[in-house]
Amino acid sequence: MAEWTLLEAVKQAFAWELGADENVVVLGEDVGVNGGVFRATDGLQETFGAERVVDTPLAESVIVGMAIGMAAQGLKPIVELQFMGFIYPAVDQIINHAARLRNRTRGRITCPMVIRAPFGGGIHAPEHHSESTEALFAHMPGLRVVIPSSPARAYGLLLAAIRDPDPVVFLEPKRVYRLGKQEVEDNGAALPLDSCFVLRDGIDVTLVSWGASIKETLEAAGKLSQIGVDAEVIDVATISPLDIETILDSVSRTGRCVIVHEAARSFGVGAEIAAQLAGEGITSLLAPVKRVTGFDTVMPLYRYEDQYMPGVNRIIDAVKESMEYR
Amino acid sequence: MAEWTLLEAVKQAFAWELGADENVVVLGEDVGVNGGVFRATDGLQETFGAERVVDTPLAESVIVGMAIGMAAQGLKPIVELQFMGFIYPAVDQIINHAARLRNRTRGRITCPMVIRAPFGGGIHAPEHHSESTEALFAHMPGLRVVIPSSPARAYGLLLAAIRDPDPVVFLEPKRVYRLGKQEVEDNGAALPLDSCFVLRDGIDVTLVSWGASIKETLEAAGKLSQIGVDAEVIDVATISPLDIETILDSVSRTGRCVIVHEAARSFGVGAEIAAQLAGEGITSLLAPVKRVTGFDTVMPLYRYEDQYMPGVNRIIDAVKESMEYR
Amino acid sequence: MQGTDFNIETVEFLDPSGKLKRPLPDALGGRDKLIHLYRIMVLTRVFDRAAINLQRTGALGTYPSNEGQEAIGAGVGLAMQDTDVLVPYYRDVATQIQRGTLLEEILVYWGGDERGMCFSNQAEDFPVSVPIATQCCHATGIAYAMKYRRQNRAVVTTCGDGATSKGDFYESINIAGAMKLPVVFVVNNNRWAISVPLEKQTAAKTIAQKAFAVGIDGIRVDGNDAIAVYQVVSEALEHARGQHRPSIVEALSYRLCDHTTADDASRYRDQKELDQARELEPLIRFKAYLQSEHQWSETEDEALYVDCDSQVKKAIDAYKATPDQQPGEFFNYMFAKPTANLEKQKKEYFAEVKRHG
Amino acid sequence: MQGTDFNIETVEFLDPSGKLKRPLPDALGGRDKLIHLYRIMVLTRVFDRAAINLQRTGALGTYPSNEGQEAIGAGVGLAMQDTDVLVPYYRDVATQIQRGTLLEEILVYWGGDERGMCFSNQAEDFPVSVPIATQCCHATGIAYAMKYRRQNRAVVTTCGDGATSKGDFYESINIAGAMKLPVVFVVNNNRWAISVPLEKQTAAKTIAQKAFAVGIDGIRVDGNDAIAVYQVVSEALEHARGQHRPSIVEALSYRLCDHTTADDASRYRDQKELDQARELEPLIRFKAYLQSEHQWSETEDEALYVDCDSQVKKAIDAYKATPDQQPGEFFNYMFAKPTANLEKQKKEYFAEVKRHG
Ligand SMILES: Cc1ncc(C[n+]2csc(CCOP(=O)(O)OP(=O)(O)O)c2C)c(N)n1
Ligand SMILES: Cc1ncc(C[n+]2csc(CCOP(=O)(O)OP(=O)(O)O)c2C)c(N)n1
Ligand SMILES: [Mg+2]
Ligand SMILES: [Mg+2]
Repeated sequence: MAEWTLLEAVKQAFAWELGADENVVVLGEDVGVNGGVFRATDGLQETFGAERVVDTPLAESVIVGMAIGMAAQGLKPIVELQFMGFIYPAVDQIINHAARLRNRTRGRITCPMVIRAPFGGGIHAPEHHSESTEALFAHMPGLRVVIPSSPARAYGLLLAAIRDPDPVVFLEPKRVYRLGKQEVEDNGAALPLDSCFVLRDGIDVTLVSWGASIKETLEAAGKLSQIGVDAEVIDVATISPLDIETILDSVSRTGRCVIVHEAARSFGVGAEIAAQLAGEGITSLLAPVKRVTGFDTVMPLYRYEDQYMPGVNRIIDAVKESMEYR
Repeated sequence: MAEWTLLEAVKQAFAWELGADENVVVLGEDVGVNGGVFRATDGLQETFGAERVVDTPLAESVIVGMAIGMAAQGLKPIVELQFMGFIYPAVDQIINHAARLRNRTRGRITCPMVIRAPFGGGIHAPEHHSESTEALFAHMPGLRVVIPSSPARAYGLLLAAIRDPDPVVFLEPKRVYRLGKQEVEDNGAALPLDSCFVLRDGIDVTLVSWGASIKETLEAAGKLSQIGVDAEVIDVATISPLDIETILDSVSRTGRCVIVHEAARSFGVGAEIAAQLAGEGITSLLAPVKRVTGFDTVMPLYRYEDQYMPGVNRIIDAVKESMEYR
Repeated sequence: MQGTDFNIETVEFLDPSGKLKRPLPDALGGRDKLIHLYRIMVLTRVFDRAAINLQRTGALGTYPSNEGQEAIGAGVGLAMQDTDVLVPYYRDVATQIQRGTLLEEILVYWGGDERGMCFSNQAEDFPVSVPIATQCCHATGIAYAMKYRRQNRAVVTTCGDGATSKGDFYESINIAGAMKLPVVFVVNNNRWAISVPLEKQTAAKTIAQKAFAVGIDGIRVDGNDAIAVYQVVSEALEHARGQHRPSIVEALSYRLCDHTTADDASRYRDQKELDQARELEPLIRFKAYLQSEHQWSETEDEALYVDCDSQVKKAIDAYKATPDQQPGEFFNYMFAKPTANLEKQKKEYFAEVKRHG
Repeated sequence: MQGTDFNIETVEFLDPSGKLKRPLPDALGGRDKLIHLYRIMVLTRVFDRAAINLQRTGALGTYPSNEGQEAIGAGVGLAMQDTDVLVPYYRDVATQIQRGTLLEEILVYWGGDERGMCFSNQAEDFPVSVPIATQCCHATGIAYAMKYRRQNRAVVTTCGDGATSKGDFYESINIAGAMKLPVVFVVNNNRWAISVPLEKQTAAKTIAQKAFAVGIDGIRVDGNDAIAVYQVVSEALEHARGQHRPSIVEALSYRLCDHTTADDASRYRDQKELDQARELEPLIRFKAYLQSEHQWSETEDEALYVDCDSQVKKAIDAYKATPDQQPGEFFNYMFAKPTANLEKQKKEYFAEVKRHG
């Protein structure tokens, strides 16, 4: 078994699938010789050639649009968009075409492709390099939205995303790209794209999160256990389609739920989870559903970004409030 | 007092403000000689000249980007995007710039502009002419999202949007553009951009909706009253910032809430409202919050769009279920 | 250097009176090929009129007519090989019917039914694209796949003059040039984008010269001349297939019709301009040419129209006889395998149908 | 017509050895103007090195150096009038400091603080734009406003060679042409977009020729030659102001530095290419010219560097002395008047700060 960071796990998933399936093609800005600005594709062009690991011009719309054409021809393109803040020029192609091609043609033409982007704040990067707008894509019918939070899940989920017959938006939490290594078996095994992962069992409260925030959420759970609060922690992982059953099941046992995400609160992914709890899950709820999130502001530039990010304290406070609610 | 359709009210708001403020400029595809594909700007070029009512090339990104530059110079541009399905090429400019310019420059440069688009289904239009993706913009910090549902509100809210010192996404429910006239005083009076409108008082259940769905929601309320259910109907109108107080207040009295919108359900605007009910509003709830919405699919082409749209029956059924819940 | 310092000639074969100015391309030798070209144009014209009538009587949704632009599709369709791929826009009936798309499928689509884009005789061509210029991007990806697989094939994508103002058009021609992709961008320059005339769209004297921005070939052709379009696109396709040399073909035409059935061009367009354009339209000159050089008789011409009429009528019958979609069919094509969420919503939907019909 | 059929000359004044090939433009007559140009370049170079050092020691965030590209901004800044507006990208220090932007403001921005874009001496210039090419669009709107108000002003917007592949660049130059807007698009063609060389970016032989796609003027200038840049941009601005004639100015330079401090160009770029480019760089030749034609002495040169050093040190001091933002300041600039929602969240935030510091 290899010891990988999340970033290495991404690269190894690439390497596995490029080796296994010659229809797989990687494209994007600087993915070739340079190996990507985060080095997620480091060395891949050397191994697999410049036709399979393709440096493109600086043009996000046609990069995704080109991938759509490739996919229609049976290739399996994996697009790297350099940062999530630069995904927007491609939104038209993603929403109006990638997500719809199967339906528009009643299955005649399909669009198996992965759109990868590093996302989230906390790495002291410049303006427009810290966004978390997963909610935009989660709301779009026809897309899967997947976010790994550990090396093993990055490896397994990315392989699943590449093999999926439909378009997947794959968002990588760059704040934890190099944060700690994990043993991962490099066996090409994919993980399911329709399931949450329960990272910690607990009986008092359900903490739901994804991406880099899993780190603070687990930390909070650890600290809470020291004061006698036993938190269950769920990594949503596949944001859309949402495995709400696992969350409802957990809350049916704990009665309390705190949702943690870095994106702005209003109309975020947390809202959908809370809404389902207010719907089907309502009889389980012993306390108001709490959301510990980024604020409804632009992510501040890096010097002040910590003021924005939901930290361990905010999570613990929310859980305490929830526990105290009668 | 004049009798206007919603579409005429939009045009009259334009006419008023073009007359009152020479900084107001209208731009977009076909807004000039042709008066817009829906005729929302009919005759305005003749009255106010081709410099103030401007036909642009076919290029949504630069249309919005140009408006940003105009706004920075103190003009008040009103952009027409022909259909909401064609707003996506401009999403980058809207999210990365229009919504942020004030914050990026700490108030030195601002962006007073309106981005109008007709939205929603139900007019038997071609592909990509029926979208309701208000949730995308509602989630974006720095934007206001406004949706009128009657001629009077269209007039007053559009005037408010034009005068607002920040960017407003103004979505017009084209299905009810020409559906019925209303007396509106043409006095240049604006309506507030931070308030829901209670369209019908009731004590049994709170119906929350916006845009064209207000029609079916009011119809359902009427029918429900015949079977003894007295529904309060709230038009959210300003989706963001959301006037949640008015909704919480209503539900605190009724104990039950059904949210109606045409957009796909998951991660839609309804989720945020339900989430707040699951949070602050939880003690009021006597029944699960229901969402009567479009499905999580692409809006079908026109022949089958009625299968998709949330109709009166679905609303009534949901209310009945809610009322029966104990 | 100024934007006006060079001139691009327009390739022409047939003049407006139907006289051939240059020798007929070899590949069009023989009366049959020529009659085929003419037939496609007539069929498109007849179909178009029928579609507009269907729309007027409520049997069809908004429909974008091809009137006056039939020669482009006639030439493009004939120039393409079966193994090439077409990525069309919404004004490409004449091309599509040569690619195997059925007239009734086109009606089904504009009749508000996705099944019209599930071409039964054509596996690879794209559905028509409504979001302007987006399709140009797809064409580059298809071309990439062909080149990647060392196939001797090429892609044709089409768009209007208005579309050339969009970023997607430019990004596509640029990447095609940078990557040397086998793709031909055919622009139907019908001088109007709904109500916006070309002069407001761009200060470029020609659309063809947009090619120079990205280092590819730019060719202008008389879009009212099916022979010229055929010849120019054939050559462009050869360059694309053989040398991976992409190009823009600007076909000069005129939108003799309203933009769509939802439009009223008289609001913004001069009758005089329209009248002048009508004199240049493609069917009249082609018929004159056939008559003067290929013994085409009025009788044959009438027979052709009758034949096309009956083909269109059959298509309309087939369209009208198309069985309804299954209720809730729109749930079935979002993903290869429906998600649990969609299964649940589908059940909800059926429960409602059961309750209320 | 093929994309290679024409040639665009490059305007040059100073050759790499510092010899003047053409008479000095009148406006640059007099030693002071020339020393001003040189000073701007030296100041930018000195500032740049300091900024990189600050980054290396953790006192600054990611920073994009201007090394090798100082002549462009020197010329552009001098050519602009106060009443013109600059819409810059992130490699425009030499222009910005001539516009009134303070060195410490630039540091504050790259130090991760929005206040750095609240220029205290410059009300109208835009903040630097990170999303590539988006700023070109803003420039057209500013230009529209100037023309609308019958003002005799113009806009300069800048971007890199990579940026010219983006739809926003194209849509902007096209609308500028179609609407005859007073705007000059200055492209810093430093031959690289991070790791992507110009050859992979486009098949166009020049960036200037992209102007022909939209019917505006395209001019090429030696971007290592501050005099040439000044002259070309001055003329372009005159055409823009007086005749509403927009243009693209392609300034040929080379990115002697890494893309940013987060980049390592040795991963993808030949040392030889870099060495060659270094011989063409702008400061050396300008100094040589001043020395041979304007009695510029080594003493004066050293004094200039010392002076610039001390100016930069003062800026760094001012940067470091910048008081922290108020906690929660980021809530205050989302809207002219904070919404009820934001007021509530701000309270939440302060409650947390109170609890945990
Ligand atoms: C992105 C986008 N914006 C706007 C529209 C609305 N619209 C449909 S057709 C059209 C004009 C297209 O003109 P042109 O490209 O010249 O093609 P033509 O219809 O003349 O053949 C417009 C603006 C659209 N479909 N897509
Ligand atoms: C839309 C967008 N995509 C990607 C990036 C990431 N990025 C930052 S700079 C850069 C290269 C820009 O190259 P060029 O335009 O030549 O300017 P240069 O940095 O060379 O001056 C890229 C890809 C971005 N900032 N914006
Ligand atoms: Mg046209
Ligand atoms: Mg560059």
